[in-house]
Amino acid sequence: MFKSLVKWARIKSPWILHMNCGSCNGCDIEILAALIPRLDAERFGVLLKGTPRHADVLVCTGPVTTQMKERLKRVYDQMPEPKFVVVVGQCGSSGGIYKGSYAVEGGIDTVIPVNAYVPGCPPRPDAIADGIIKLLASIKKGGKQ
Amino acid sequence: MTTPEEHILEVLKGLPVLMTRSHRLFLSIPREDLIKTMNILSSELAIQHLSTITARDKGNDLELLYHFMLQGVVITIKTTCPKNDPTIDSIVTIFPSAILYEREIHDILGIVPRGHPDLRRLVLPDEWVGGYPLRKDWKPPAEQEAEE
Amino acid sequence: MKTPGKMLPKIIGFIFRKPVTVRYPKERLTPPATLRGKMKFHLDRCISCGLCARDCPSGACTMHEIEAKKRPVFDLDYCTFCAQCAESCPKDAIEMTAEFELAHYKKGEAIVK
Amino acid sequence: MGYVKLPIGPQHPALKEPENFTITLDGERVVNVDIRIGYIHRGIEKLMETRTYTQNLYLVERICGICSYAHVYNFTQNVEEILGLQIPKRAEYIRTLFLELERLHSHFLWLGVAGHEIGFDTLFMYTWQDREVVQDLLEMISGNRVNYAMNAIGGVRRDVSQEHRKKVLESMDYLEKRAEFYKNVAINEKTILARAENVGILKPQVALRLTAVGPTARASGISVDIRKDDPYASYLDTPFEVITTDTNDVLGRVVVRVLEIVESIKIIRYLMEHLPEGDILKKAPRKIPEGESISHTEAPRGEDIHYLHSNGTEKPDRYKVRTPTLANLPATAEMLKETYLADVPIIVAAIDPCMGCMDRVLLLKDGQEKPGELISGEQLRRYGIKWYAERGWNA
Amino acid sequence: MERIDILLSIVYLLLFPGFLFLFAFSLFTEYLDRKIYARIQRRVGPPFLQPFADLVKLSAKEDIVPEKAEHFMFTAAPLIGLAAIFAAFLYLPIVSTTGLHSFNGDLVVVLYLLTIPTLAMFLGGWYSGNVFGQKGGMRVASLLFSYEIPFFLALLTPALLQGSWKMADITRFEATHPLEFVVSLLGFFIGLIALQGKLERLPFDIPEAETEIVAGPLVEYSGRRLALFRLARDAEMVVGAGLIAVVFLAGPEPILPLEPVYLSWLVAALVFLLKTLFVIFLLILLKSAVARIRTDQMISFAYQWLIPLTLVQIFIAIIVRFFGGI
Repeated sequence: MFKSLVKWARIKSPWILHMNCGSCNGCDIEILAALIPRLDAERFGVLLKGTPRHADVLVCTGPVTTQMKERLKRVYDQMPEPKFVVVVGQCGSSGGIYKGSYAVEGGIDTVIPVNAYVPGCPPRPDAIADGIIKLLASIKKGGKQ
Repeated sequence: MTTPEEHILEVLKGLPVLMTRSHRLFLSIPREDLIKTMNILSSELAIQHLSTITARDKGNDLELLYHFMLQGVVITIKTTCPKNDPTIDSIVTIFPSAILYEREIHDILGIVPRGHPDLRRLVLPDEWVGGYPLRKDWKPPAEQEAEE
Repeated sequence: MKTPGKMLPKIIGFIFRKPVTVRYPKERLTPPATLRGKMKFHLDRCISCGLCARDCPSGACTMHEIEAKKRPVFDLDYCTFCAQCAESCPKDAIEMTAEFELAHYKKGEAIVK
Repeated sequence: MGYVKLPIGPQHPALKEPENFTITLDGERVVNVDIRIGYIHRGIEKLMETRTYTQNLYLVERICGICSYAHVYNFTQNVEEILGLQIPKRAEYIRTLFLELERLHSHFLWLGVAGHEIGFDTLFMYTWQDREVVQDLLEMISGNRVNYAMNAIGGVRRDVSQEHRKKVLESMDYLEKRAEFYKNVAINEKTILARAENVGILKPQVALRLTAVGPTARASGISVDIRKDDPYASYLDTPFEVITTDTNDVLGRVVVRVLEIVESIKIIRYLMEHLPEGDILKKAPRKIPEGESISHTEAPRGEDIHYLHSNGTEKPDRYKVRTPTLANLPATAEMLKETYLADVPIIVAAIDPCMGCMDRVLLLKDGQEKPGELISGEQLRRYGIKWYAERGWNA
Repeated sequence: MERIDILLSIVYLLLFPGFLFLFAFSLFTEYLDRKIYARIQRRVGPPFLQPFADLVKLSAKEDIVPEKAEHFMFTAAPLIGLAAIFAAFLYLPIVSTTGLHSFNGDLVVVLYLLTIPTLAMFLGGWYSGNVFGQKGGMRVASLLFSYEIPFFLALLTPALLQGSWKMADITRFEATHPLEFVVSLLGFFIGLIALQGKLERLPFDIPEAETEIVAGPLVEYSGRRLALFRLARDAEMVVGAGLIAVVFLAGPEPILPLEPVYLSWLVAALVFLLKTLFVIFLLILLKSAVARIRTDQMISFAYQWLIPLTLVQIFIAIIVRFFGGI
């Protein structure tokens, strides 16, 4: 009983921490645009938090520059379990257009495990909301506890 | 009324100024004359706006382009320094905003501005050892290692 | 006059008015027809010229030999949705659709052939 | 308790992008600022040398997601200048339309961010909701909300239809009303004034000496606007005014941006009413002859200057970008001195920093004009690295 | 008879209007706060059970105590804060004019108990070992006096008018003398503003200004302890608003003599709740249309405006009382 209550709470209250690992800002403003009245992500219980200690879902953008690699890892480690990672945008998924540059690692998943990808450059805010919904659906089905 | 271009051409009379189109002036000088030219720009033309400094690899030489703006006219001062002696006089004392741009070219192309007050490692991560990425003969660190 | 709470009289009424929120996913915004979403590939029109792969800025479009025919394969994890491939294609074999909900769980899941 | 060093960034809610401002505090007062940029250096300039001009169209767009169009515009203008290609008039107008729509969306975005920085979330929600109107227009015409992929070398890729025109004009009426509303709020709301008036002072002489650009400079009474000084696109045809204020503070920067919204709306109306008929695209060769070209535009944040050197192949030989935020940084360091900690976010936000732009080449900027004032920059930096390692906080 | 009394006491303490009720009501006010805030911003806002979900989720999360933190204080701080709030709540006269442990001077006790969460916040931030937490803690401490003084003084007005330090007496007096509210109107608004400062809500959310010092004292808190802090914050809002409702708006009065007696208690509680919600509503409105001010501005605002105005209010109260009262 208690377990299912916790699961329910987890799905109802995904607090997100947004981290830019070298993206062009396009995705970052679109993530914020998912919070504004037009889509209002707070309907799903999403709150944008400033510190990794409070967050459940790490929303990453960008191809991970050499400088951000260590910091991304550290922020991820600071988040309390259970934690989830959503990648927004093509450069975060794979390095995309920056692939081959000397200064990028090429994708968030080269550094930390990723739970969901949202393709697009940048994706529409509804596509980002769709990514969050799909992530929550996977938590509901079981997935990572 | 004289246009800004005419005014500049008037002041810089006698120097090989090239005008590629309206609002674009180019002037090539040897690197020894750099400070002298900068002083002319600063005092006689009262230019304060240094847009940026571009540096590029020409093969054996490194070319520096100082882009200034005066009333919408872009004046570009060109100078070169050889690759085996990549030094140039710093213009920070004349144009304080050059502090950033000189560090940038120092970092990505290894040009040393002499007299720059603060030349810390500034391009790339602090632990970067891979050389100057914007030089043409540069290879990514992984490839460099493979060759060795 | 310069007072705090200047906006309040204008906005207090919003408490009782309907919010402007579109209740995604129940309601949906209608994307414009020009939206560059997931591409659609018409195999029958393709002449295996490879122009799409040459112009792709991010390496999303690569040429593969499938069933004895060279044809492009698009990996959406790389794609910038710039539609340059559609433009480069001399036979209009690539078409952009307005489908944009492409979130997925594993890399390489979103592939258009 | 003596001096405290507070690292703002690289991962910090005030900065939507990773940068690091190490601020030395005496109580609540800022004693010194050390700005460290370059966390999102992606090596774009080098990358551009390995890509063809067609591919670079999209790469250059992704220097920055907010002022992406200004970058593409500069790139295409450079290439066309070397080619000697005169693009059709209609394409020119559509490009100008996009430049102005981008300014609109960027300024609305900025208003919201500024509101957010001073804790005024209601303002943030409102301006961003209005920004959606602009975003809808951009999406309707170009097919994407942020990186429009609108330009091709030789023109634009998508046309503006009659329907689009009508929609744009309708939206402008709405936005004009909203701009008026925000202006009233900005100059009358006491709590905003408390945070914006006489904060982040930048004197005109200092602004000139440190080459501040864009709205930052114009708020210090310097009338500099590339659109007027060196008209590009169709700005020669369009009537508009350069907005300046002489308050030199954050409030002035707010007012300049709000009034620029109004000017942009005027320009867009003019463009839509005088849109010429004709082609939108001219065919351009893939190989660009040898040459060099400089292009600068007035991006929403200020002067954005690009330099292109081509060598007769399909790929550029050297491409250099200098973005407005970089030019504004020395001025920011100046503005931050002797302020309160609470003012740091709004002052930084007031230049509308766009780190994505700035970091395509990596830079390390030390805010100290005179090193060794407190402790030397190098020590400070070492200390910062050690500090991060010890605390394990976000470093 | 005695047994029933004990049973009633237990019910009072644990169920209604004790801990469980306060717990539920605090979560409800948080919901209300976020919902109305959202509606003003033209958004839909969170679903009804959102605060509860947040709480459950946080309780079930991994609980990290940073290495740099002082373990004992870091852990104890949220508990101290929450305990003080719950204790304060018990003294409020809710179901009847008396409250559970009504005595002369209970107003002062409640005021002091309400100070403790602030101190707990300071301690939690200070011992978290994080520079943002310490900065936030410093801000909490340095702002304490700028709102505590006007808050205390403003809440004194009705006590002065009536001449008693007992909340039950004050509410009774107010119920019979409605004019008293007019006399202490200024005090009511000062109390509201000071309460906003106490709760660290806009425009006074300086200690946890997100864009400056991330989350202030709460920066290192996660999981259970964060949940406790959030609950304490919500409960503080309820108790603070309740206190203002009691002191200025006559709390549960007028009490109708209904039969059986618990029916009249229920009505009284309902009246009290409505008054509390009204105060909370005013707090939300205040939050929605202002920007955050600075530390120095807040301190000078408190000393230039709030405190002198409170003194004026007290002066008025004394004069009114001197000339024979209302």
